[in-house]
Amino acid sequence: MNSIITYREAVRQALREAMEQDERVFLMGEDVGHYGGSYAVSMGFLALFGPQRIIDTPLSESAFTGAGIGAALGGMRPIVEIMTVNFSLLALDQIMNNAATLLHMSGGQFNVPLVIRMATGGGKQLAAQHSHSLEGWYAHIPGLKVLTPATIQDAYNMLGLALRDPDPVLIFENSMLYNTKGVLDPQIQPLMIGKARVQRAGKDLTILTYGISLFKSLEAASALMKEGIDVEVIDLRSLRPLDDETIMKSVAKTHRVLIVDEGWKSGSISAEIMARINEQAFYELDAPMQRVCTVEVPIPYAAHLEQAALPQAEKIIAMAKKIMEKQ
Amino acid sequence: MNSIITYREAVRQALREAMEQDERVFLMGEDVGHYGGSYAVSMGFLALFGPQRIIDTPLSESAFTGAGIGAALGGMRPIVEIMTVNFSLLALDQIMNNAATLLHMSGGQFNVPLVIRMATGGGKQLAAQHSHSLEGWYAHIPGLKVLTPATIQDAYNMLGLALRDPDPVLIFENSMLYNTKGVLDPQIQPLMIGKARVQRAGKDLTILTYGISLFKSLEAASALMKEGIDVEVIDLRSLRPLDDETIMKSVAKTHRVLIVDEGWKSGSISAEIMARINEQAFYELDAPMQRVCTVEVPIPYAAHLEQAALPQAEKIIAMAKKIMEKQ
Amino acid sequence: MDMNLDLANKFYRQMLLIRRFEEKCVEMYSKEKIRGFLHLYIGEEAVAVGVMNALTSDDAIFATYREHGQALARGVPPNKIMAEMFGKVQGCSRGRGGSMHLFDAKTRFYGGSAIVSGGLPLAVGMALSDQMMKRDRVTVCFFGDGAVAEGEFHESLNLASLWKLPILFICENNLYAMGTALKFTESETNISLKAASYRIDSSQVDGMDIITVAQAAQEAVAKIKNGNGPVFIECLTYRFRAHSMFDAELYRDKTEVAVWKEKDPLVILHQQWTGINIDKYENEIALIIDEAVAFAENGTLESIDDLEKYVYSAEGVQ
Amino acid sequence: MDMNLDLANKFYRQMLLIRRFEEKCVEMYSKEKIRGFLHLYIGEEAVAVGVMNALTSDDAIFATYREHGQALARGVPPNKIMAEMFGKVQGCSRGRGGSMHLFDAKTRFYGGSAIVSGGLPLAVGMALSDQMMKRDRVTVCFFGDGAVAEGEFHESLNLASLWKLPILFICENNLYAMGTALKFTESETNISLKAASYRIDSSQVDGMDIITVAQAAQEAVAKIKNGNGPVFIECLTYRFRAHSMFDAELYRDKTEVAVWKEKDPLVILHQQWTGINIDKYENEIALIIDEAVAFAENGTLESIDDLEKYVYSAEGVQ
Ligand SMILES: Cc1ncc(C[n+]2csc(CCOP(=O)(O)OP(=O)(O)O)c2C)c(N)n1
Ligand SMILES: Cc1ncc(C[n+]2csc(CCOP(=O)(O)OP(=O)(O)O)c2C)c(N)n1
Ligand SMILES: [Mg+2]
Ligand SMILES: [Mg+2]
Repeated sequence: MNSIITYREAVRQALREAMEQDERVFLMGEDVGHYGGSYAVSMGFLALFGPQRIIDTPLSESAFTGAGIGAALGGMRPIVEIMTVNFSLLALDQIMNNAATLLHMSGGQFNVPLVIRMATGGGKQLAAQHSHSLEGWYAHIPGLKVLTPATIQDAYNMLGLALRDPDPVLIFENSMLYNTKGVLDPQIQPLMIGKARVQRAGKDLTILTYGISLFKSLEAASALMKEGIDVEVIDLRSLRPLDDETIMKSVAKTHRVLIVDEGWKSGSISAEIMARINEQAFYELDAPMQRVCTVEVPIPYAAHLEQAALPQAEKIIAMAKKIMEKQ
Repeated sequence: MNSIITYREAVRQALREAMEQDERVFLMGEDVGHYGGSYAVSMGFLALFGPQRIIDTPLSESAFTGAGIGAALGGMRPIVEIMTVNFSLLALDQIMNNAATLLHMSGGQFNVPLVIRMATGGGKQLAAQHSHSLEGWYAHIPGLKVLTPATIQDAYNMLGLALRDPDPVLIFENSMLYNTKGVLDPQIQPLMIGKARVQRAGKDLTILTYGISLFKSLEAASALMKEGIDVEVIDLRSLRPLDDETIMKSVAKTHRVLIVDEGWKSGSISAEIMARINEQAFYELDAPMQRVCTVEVPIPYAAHLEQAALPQAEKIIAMAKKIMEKQ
Repeated sequence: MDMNLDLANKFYRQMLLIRRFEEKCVEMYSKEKIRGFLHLYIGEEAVAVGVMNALTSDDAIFATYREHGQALARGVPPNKIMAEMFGKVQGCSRGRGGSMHLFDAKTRFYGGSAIVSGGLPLAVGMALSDQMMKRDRVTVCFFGDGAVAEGEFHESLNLASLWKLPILFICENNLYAMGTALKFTESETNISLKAASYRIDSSQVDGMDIITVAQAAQEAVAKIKNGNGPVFIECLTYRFRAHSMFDAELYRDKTEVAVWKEKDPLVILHQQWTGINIDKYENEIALIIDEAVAFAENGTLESIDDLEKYVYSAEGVQ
Repeated sequence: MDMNLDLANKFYRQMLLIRRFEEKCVEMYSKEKIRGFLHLYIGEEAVAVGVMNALTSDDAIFATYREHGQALARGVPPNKIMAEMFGKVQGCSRGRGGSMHLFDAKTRFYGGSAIVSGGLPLAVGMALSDQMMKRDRVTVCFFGDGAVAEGEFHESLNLASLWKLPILFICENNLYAMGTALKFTESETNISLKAASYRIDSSQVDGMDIITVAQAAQEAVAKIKNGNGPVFIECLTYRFRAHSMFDAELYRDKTEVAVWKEKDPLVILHQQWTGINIDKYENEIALIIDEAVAFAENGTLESIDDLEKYVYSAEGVQ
């Protein structure tokens, strides 16, 4: 039955159902229990599932992430919540050197069915140490899958997809999305990991994006339509693997590409997408590809500076027009 | 006076001179003292400079890297040696959240004149946890500078450049290079941070590379010359900042681009360079740009698998020919 | 430490300044003048004020995201702090830091750090530089009970003790890390014992009683200046307010809060030193705070053109 | 534990297997059959063999890059270990792991980890899964004295103690982390005291005496199986060889090495149990090792086409 709910509620519901359906699933992280989750995603779950399955951890990102890997090796289906991506740097050794390597290093003996959820993104005036968007950066690491749910449907579906995956999956939830609303159809067949979705069809220009930037891009697309520019907007959904097929198909249709992404520009996932289009669809391009990313600064506190640093619909519109001017 | 020395000796000499010339300089890291440095770079320095300036640290990558930042704030010029890049993941929080942000976050009050040296790269059959090439990945982070000395001259010069820089500089020394030999002219005016160097002039194709891949690229270029393909090889030297000017100039000359880099392909610095060329020199391109990177696997131990994973002259040659075939 | 009415007055005034300043911050937060995270120090004032009393202007301070108290007690001008939270260029971090990242070179206030435990290694490094340069200085590092579980706590304490660094660790044990009680996060809840296991001179003190804190801090600084290495003080304290402005406080009892409020450091000090002229300070401080708000209001915004300034040092700086 | 000649024979044989196996490895390294890092366990055999004796096949093991001893004592087939070091597909990690990454699902041998302290959190998680699944199992985690300085050591011990997990921590204190002596890296060099500060049942034992180690391990496993939470044993031991094949050993005295060599665990056991039939085992083991080398030599190389296999699980695996 369809319902209109928030992104938070969608993640909550997926979590609750996963825990109800599979005893092996548990949630572990800072403040997921008594506090109810720093973004209130697991509010009330401690009472529902008990402290064995909703585990408040000490501030020990490395050890509890590693413990999630160990528990996955032990047959559980742990969901590790790293409060925000900013703190995941403390757990990077476990993520890159253990979670991502164990299967290969052991010659296929030990897979790691671990799900790590983290909030990501800027926009709340939390300044330089609390506003990173590193999902694209994480997508560099072989052995991991990186999901970025933008829609309510994906916020719900991706957790289940990740839990059914035999390998480590990172889910990045943009913290600005938790209060957004949309339709959830719990019966819908989830779109697989690694598949992008054409969120808006168009013929003049392809915008490739994910997460919060999807909505900025859709807003820009509406505005551009009024000026006669018909934009196709693609929600990448998964940054690793990337859906080359859907990307190239759209490029072959529109011949013009704009990528919108909240990571810092240099070394962003946008660069990787440009590289692939160049490699796979160079002759389809009618103009240089462009990108709108975050300005390369530690995100400042002041609202006007922070907003200036982040991608915005206006920047997307301006860039789209620039692309259309080229012959 | 020119001399022919090893890469190791070049770094040693630069270190020794820096410590002799500036009291504020000290070296800190695991096994830099009694052991003499895991790659023997500081062999004998403990006796020379004493335990106050050649500090054997416990295995505490995060704390001693952070202590380097603190000491830099306190007016010292610390050189932190992280034994290899693989262990730097444990210090990433300090590097990204402190070293890279303090200046901006404090509104310009506190700069961090810290140098971090680390060995990088694969090729020694050290397997998945000891063979990372993450220099390109680090180049994503604003606030840092990322240097990758390939030549003997740069191995010597870059340490001094980094020490004179007011901001945090990461120097990546490919461990396969320590025993290589070349000419050092200590009098030469060092090429600035952020400047690439045309290592071999050519007209048909530009190879952009750095570190160990420079030599594989030069080898490929020689072989290609015999087949009538005249390759320009550029040593990027600095991955952040990148020298767009030198890159675009070469592209405008050759119109064909190959990037060779030891990072994993997706999200590599190669992708960023492709993105920039696409943005800044799209109309100069006569063919799709290509890249030879490391295959996206945790590096395996077995020699034949490891070598198959890493960039090699043969792969570079094959890719160069493929590029030349396009009209 | 010779306790006397002058000192009691000074302590009271500083604590009151923090209290009233933060109450104003809450008001400004409701008015959306201040945004982002806002972590209040109310209830814990005795710790910052007591510790700062032991320092000279040469000493250095590293604090957490809950650092208004430390900044004010250290003498960072209230105007600049308020302007910072308003995001103005006149702020102590030019509006780039906000509540969690107050910085002030003049008073050697090194922030304002929002990664729990992330400041400890920096403080260790600063103390190392003092030792190397043979400077007669102390570095003070504040952190919460939550930081104790982080690996960096352990690594930093070990380094400090091993190298006998001139550093004072102040653990503000307010019993909770966000909504998680200490008993859920530490197998040994006596944090001073944990510190002692690194062979660090360590003690646990009543962090609600400023005289006790000040005394302990003064003795600690004296020991440190004697070259005996680090000292660790665990201050037992309590935050009267929510963790931040987004906290429903479901994890603790109202009665627990009420019991601790009876130990209000301002009240306790006044009970001991009834001669403190509260009214005078209330008036003075009201003026200071009004001025801070006005200063912040009148402040200007950094030009967006300068967004990328300070990512790297200006050329020529060394 | 009832010590008797049978057990002494078993211990001796296992220790001798490790000793001779590793001596062969050195030979194979010189012949360039084995490459990469090679960290020898020679001198420390009593620890692995003594501890493994206390385990059942249900228990799990996490070790370091210096793990040939653990793997052999656990029963990972010598053939597969040698083949692994030769980089052959018949190796216990299909040649992908090498000396530092021996894995074997059958004996629940979870590696082989080359990041110092990186295995501790994994072991904690495994023990957590056992506790959750109410499985009567123990997880054993081996690590060196060097790991103690890492933040992950601290975080992991705290979690294990806090959650009362069924885990046995075995610290192989061989006094050095590469070339850095423990006294240069720890403010408290008694590691068992550090562990005790987490309220973990902790002791320090003579790691050169296998009977002592085996006794301690057996008692520890019994306690753990009683649900009393983790146990920590610090084994005082010594590596007779260099850290790895690239080590000039400038950091320690020849005399120190000589003194420790007098405590050779094989010699000590033989002194206590003179009835051990050394010659028989030498012969048996020589055959085993010859076979292992032959097996490794005859092994085949993974096809390069399969390089990317095992980066992700095959489709359909759950
Ligand atoms: C490494 C890290 N993990 C998580 C957080 C989120 N967080 C912010 S404050 C906090 C609680 C810290 O508690 P404590 O150290 O006791 O300080 P208090 O807030 O009580 O003063 C948490 C979990 C963080 N900022 N940094
Ligand atoms: C995190 C990390 N830092 C550094 C290294 C390099 N390294 C490998 S072994 C070693 C020494 C470890 O000593 P210890 O834990 O005592 O074990 P031992 O080798 O003595 O058995 C070091 C520094 C590493 N592998 N991992
Ligand atoms: Mg607290
Ligand atoms: Mg050791």
